[in-house]
Amino acid sequence: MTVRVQTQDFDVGFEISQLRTAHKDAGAVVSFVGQVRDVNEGDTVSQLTLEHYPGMTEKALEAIINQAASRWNIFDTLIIHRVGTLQPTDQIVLVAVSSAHRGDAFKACEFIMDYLKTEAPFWKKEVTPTGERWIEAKQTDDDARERWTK
Amino acid sequence: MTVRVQTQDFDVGFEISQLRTAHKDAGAVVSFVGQVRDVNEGDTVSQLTLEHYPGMTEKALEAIINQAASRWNIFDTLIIHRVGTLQPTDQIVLVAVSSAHRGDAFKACEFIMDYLKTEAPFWKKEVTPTGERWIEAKQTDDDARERWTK
Amino acid sequence: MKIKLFYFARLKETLKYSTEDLDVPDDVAKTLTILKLKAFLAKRGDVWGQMLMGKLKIRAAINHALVDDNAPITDGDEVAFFPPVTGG
Amino acid sequence: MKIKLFYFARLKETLKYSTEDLDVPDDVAKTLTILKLKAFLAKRGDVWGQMLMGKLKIRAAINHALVDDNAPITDGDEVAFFPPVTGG
Repeated sequence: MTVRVQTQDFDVGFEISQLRTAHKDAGAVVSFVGQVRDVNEGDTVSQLTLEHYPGMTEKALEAIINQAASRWNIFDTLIIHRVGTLQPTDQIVLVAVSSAHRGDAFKACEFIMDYLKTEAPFWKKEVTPTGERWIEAKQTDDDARERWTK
Repeated sequence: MTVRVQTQDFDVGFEISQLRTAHKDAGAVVSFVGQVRDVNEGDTVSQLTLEHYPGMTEKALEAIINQAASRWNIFDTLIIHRVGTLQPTDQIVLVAVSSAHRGDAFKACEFIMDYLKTEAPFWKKEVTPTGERWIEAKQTDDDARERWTK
Repeated sequence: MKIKLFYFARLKETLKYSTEDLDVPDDVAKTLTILKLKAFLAKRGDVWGQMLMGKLKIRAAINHALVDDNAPITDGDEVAFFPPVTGG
Repeated sequence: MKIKLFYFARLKETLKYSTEDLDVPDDVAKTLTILKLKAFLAKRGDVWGQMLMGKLKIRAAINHALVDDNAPITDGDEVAFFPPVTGG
């Protein structure tokens, strides 16, 4: 398990390759890459700033990975999440999961994203033509997480 | 939509980056990378050969992508599938899907893999210590596809 | 009726054919289906019967589209027989 | 009772505090919970009341773990208040 919270960008190809070849009996790596969208709720976005809670963030992400690992048969998981000021099309987050068979990696990766979105202490503020604004949490993200508790 | 069937390897980082930045309003890219496992059904695997049906393969993959695109709100999809002789930890397949929000990309990517596994004309033959053998289709793959018809 | 046949994977290896052009006799060509074609080819001998009408699960395609046993075959079609697919 | 407080995002901006060391009075410290602490801090004035006891949804963590309003706070705890998270 690897969790990194950092300001610098990351190399998706390198990270997926490392995760993949670390287990020669892994048949599948499923990954999610999030990028800064140039639009949100109909407004042009020119910049995004990510704040987080140092100390808690890593623990929260590790707890989410541990939950996923207890539910599915997965080999390894990587989460990289950026903080600081980003521009549209910048990468925000990478979640990658390796497993013997694809079903486990798909479920674990989506589970981790759904919990990351609702439990990991990150906050986004965006710049639009009318000024800065904090992004509001979405009910659809809570709903996405709740699916896993049924 | 891009479908490539090729003997040569591919650069996952480059491909995901292309797909991601092609849509500045895409928030998510979900991808699947399959690799040659060094073990199958308890036996060591030293080599894997992939045969396919030229002409039909591309059409089958495009039809699968079209089905996914009609069910979910996705921006773009890439499938690269290798054929020929491969070694353990070689990459076999990349499926990557971009979308505005992650749920669509997760579902579309898994749907495409489940259909690729059961409808795209590829066949695997592996070399184990006891000789060559064709890999048998798995009931679990049929079951995985059937989930989407409910 | 002339059709083009393709065989893949285990079928190709066992039948020792990857492709052939087949001139279907008139009595067989009438209302030809995948199942009827398999039965016709199976008459070629042991290994053909075993492969096409035996215990092995066989899938078929007409003009690059997966079809079932009842699918009709018409003149000029490209027909392929192969085991269940195992890519990905 | 001494605790360490952290505020994040909109709360930090509005309250103009990112962290503070708080010496909790004995009468408040007894059976202190997240809700009780919020009510205590809300008494500091308008913006504190609006932020902590108003319409805004506020989440809390004790020692880096998400907790609900009834969670007990003990001496030396690190307590954080913040809006619902929006990462990923």
